[in-house]
Amino acid sequence: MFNKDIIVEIFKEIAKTMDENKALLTELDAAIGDADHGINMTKGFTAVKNKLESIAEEDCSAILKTVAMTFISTTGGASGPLFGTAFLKASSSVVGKDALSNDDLLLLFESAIKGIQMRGKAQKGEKTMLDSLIPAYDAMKKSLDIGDSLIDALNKAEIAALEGVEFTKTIIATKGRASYLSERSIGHQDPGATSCYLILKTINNVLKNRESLVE
Amino acid sequence: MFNKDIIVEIFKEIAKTMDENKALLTELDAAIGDADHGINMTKGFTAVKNKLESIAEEDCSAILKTVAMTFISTTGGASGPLFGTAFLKASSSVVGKDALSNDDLLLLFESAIKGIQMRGKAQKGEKTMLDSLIPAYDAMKKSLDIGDSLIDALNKAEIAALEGVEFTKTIIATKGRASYLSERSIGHQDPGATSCYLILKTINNVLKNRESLVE
Amino acid sequence: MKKLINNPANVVNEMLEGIVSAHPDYVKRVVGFDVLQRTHSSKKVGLISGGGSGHEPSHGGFVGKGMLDAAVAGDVFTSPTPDQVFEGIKAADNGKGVLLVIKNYTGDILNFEMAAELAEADGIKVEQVVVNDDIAVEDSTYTTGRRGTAGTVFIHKIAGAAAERGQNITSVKKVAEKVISNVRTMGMSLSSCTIPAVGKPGFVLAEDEMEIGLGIHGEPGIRKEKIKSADEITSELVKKIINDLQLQKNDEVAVMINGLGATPLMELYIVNNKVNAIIKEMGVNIHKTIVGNYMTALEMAGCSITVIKLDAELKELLDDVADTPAYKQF
Amino acid sequence: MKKLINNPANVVNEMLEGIVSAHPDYVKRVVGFDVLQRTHSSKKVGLISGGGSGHEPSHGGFVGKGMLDAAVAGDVFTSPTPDQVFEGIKAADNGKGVLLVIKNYTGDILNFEMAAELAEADGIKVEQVVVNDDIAVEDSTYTTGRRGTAGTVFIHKIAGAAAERGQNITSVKKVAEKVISNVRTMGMSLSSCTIPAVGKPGFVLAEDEMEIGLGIHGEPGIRKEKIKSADEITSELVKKIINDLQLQKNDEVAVMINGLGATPLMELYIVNNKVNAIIKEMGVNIHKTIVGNYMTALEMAGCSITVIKLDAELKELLDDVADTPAYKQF
Ligand SMILES: Nc1ncnc2c1ncn2[C@@H]1O[C@H](COP(=O)(O)OP(=O)(O)O)[C@@H](O)[C@H]1O
Ligand SMILES: Nc1ncnc2c1ncn2[C@@H]1O[C@H](COP(=O)(O)OP(=O)(O)O)[C@@H](O)[C@H]1O
Ligand SMILES: [Mg+2]
Ligand SMILES: [Mg+2]
Ligand SMILES: [Mg+2]
Ligand SMILES: [Mg+2]
Repeated sequence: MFNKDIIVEIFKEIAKTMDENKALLTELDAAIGDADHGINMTKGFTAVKNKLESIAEEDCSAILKTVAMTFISTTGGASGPLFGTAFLKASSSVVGKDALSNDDLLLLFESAIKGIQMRGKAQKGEKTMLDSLIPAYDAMKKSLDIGDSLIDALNKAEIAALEGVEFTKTIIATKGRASYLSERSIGHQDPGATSCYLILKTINNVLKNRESLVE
Repeated sequence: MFNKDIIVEIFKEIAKTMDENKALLTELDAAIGDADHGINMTKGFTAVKNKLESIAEEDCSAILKTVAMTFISTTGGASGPLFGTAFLKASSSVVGKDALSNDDLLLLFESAIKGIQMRGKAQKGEKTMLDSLIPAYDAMKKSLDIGDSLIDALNKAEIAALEGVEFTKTIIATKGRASYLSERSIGHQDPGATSCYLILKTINNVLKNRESLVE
Repeated sequence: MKKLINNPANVVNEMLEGIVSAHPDYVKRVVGFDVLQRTHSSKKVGLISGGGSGHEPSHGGFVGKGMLDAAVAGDVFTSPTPDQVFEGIKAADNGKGVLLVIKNYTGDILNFEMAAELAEADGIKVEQVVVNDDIAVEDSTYTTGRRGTAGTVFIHKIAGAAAERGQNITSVKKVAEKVISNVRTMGMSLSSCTIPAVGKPGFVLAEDEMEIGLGIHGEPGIRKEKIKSADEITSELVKKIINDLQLQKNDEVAVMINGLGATPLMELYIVNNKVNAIIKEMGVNIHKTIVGNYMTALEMAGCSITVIKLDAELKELLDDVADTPAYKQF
Repeated sequence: MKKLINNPANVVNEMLEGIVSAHPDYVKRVVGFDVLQRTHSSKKVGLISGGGSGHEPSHGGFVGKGMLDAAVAGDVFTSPTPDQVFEGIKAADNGKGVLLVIKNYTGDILNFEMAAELAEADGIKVEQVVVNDDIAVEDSTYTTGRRGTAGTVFIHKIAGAAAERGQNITSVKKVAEKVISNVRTMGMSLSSCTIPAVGKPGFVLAEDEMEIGLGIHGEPGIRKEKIKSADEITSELVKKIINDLQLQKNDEVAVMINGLGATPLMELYIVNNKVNAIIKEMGVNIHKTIVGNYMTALEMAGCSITVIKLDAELKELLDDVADTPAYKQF
């Protein structure tokens, strides 16, 4: 059901989403960082998109690995290595597969988060991308555990991610550039958490679209 | 009639006038120069004023010499040496005198102008202080020649100086900082010509005041 | 946004070309990469630094004798990618190992770390130090910690001298770490700056406001307040540094008054006048003072003050000859 | 007006104190005057320069080995008074005569001239040269003529080297005159600047405007126009210089890309990238390029480009060692 075509399509759509949200992400970063998060994400995912044609024939793992390497070698900043490592670990978790089961997807998501944590040494609650990703993963897992469909599970993940983004407004940053602001970081939402929410939302939209085509 | 007391009073009043017109002169200089003419004139004449107490007992020439040296050593810029030299030459023209006749005053004025021309190598029509001074001198001389009172002569000089200031708006600067602007200097009135007009006007006011006190 | 640029997307490339054509005796470009490398390399431990662009003359300006062997330039305010840094490491390597001077930013650390992994896999001996001289932010093991700012220039100078003297990588690293533990910086700004690709300033200050404790990326500081006199501002910054360094009478220091990009040298010297007075009054000896634009944030107006506590070793190395485009010492 | 200052009336004094305390090995202050003098003088022709303040590092930053012996600082943008310059001349005199390097402004000329008269009356041999490198203004015998701007730094460097070599005052003056007749500058700005005592900018530019051909005193230029790309602006400035200098294939030049105070080094290097391309394409050899803030106008944003045509003598002198706070050459 979740095959490599979808992965390719998802990354194309993510590139579009980032481009549309470039100004928003940059503005969020201007408030508590260095005003480049929108630029970084657009740069990385545009490079990924441009690479996709040449790799669409590979398996899921190979596709994700290329995505990772492309992202790492074009983005820079904190998000380059963090998202890059996430994709790299995701890639390693699905070696040799042309399609992914729900369990595969959960493992992939978990591996991605672990990759980010290995690189960035951050926990939930430090006002980073993890604050939308971890709740999203938890919600997805719980939803699949109780037998929900993938679409429903991803819907719940998206909602949890958005709540996570909202939550970042209430806390002090202790990791990343925003940590230099101490108390002044309160009241602002984290750009990286926001882009992770946008990614989840995009994945969801792609799936919903496919679903409706099938029906 | 024109004794050294008046000279001392005149310089006190000039200091006041410059202070009141500091912003105006600076603004005029900002348009075609380097925005410091008001500062320069205030600096110079304030120093002169502060020096006056200690020299009020000297003769006219000595007073003017101290004025000159004080002005030269505090003002800087183009106006420092130009006004300074004017006062120096004026001083040399009235050596040993405690009071000045109308002829003395004419000679003093002429010497001052010649001093400026010697230093600055400028002619009338180059958009400098000479454009208010020379017409003023000419008007004063002509007026005294036809038998006008000093007050009347100075009144005519003041009017001529103001016309000279107006005239500077119509011409291109070929001397001083404004000359770097070429055509762009047209339409702006010359700061130095303006301060010379203000000086004449102040002299006039001092005399008129005395007159009215006498009457 | 008013800038003397062509296309925001090309600023780093054109700048690097401009540096190389201005200083061909000092630096050359690693073909195809945003890396400047010493024109004349020598058999010594390599020193490499880098980070986002926009901090010029950092870091390319410090490539040369007695300082860096290579500098890697990321996009404006964005740390360079691992492959760029890897290329820099290769350029700096003369077989004696390479020391990476990293400023403490998540992005810099992660990208340089990944590059170090690539280099090690390639058989290059790599060591790293992380500069965290900015005391605006409280330090804590649970946070990202303090930023690396202008103090980095002292690492380049002093560790660079150690490498130039032929010390091995272990002792060059030790020297660098000694500098790091003895250098502190604190900054302030009067205006923000604009990343070319963004087109508008990172923050806005009113005509009577300043930011205290800001970094070098157009990010806000720790506090916004009403502007004060140079002496008052300087006193606050210096006193914080003195406390943090626990400076004592008879200590010996070097000082850097660093302009953030748009600050007239006149103002930096006015600041130095006060810094000098405060430090000398304590009975602390100022061995050397450096005043100018060394670690900038594009066209930001403001300055940072850096103080390094010197011992005999650091002092001697600081005094060693250096010859780079942006820092020369006889 | 946002400035890191205390009292507008004290900026020059505090700056001079800040310079002296930063660079005691290079400069000391003539007590009671706004004059900086070489800390270690030597028996050679003295070179003195100066003018209004606000152009830092000009001129005090160039006092030192191989350049100036003394520099006189007037108020901001106001040439110093004759008694100050006279004191500078005395400080620069080592019995071999003193060469005055004067920029072509009425104020500078008149005040330096009067000082020269005082010095001559005092038995000091004094010679003068007048720098007029700025080609923005058309030259004419009936006008004040062209201004002296960034090209002045080349006079300091090259005539300074001649003096340091022990040449007598006649030949040092001849060298200075040769430099003057071979150096040309043209500038532009993106913003104005504010004299501390005035408190508001000399002119105002809209967000999309620039001034072409302006000087270094916050004065307007010869033309206000819509801002263009760095390459377009650079081409216009350089081509004007090339024409005026009548540069030919196989000529040899040195180039200075000078920041006016608030221009990021990144932009200066982007400008240099284009300058370099244009000049090299002509088959002209660039012997040396200097990029940085050398002759500024407080916090003005913009730059000037200076080109000097070199012959064997000028080239050799340009390459001589110089060691001053603001300009060092090995
Ligand atoms: N240690 C970390 N772990 C996880 N995410 C982090 C960490 N540090 C920063 N981030 C994320 O990175 C985002 C900033 O990314 P970006 O602006 O692209 O990089 P930079 O901070 O280098 O400019 C933050 O909003 C935050 O979500
Ligand atoms: N050569 C000259 N002869 C006479 N007056 C001159 C000459 N050059 C300049 N001036 C006068 O000096 C005025 C400018 O004075 P000021 O602003 O104090 O000096 P600066 O130009 O040095 O800043 C001009 O407005 C002009 O009237
Ligand atoms: Mg960022
Ligand atoms: Mg003026
Ligand atoms: Mg960044
Ligand atoms: Mg002036």
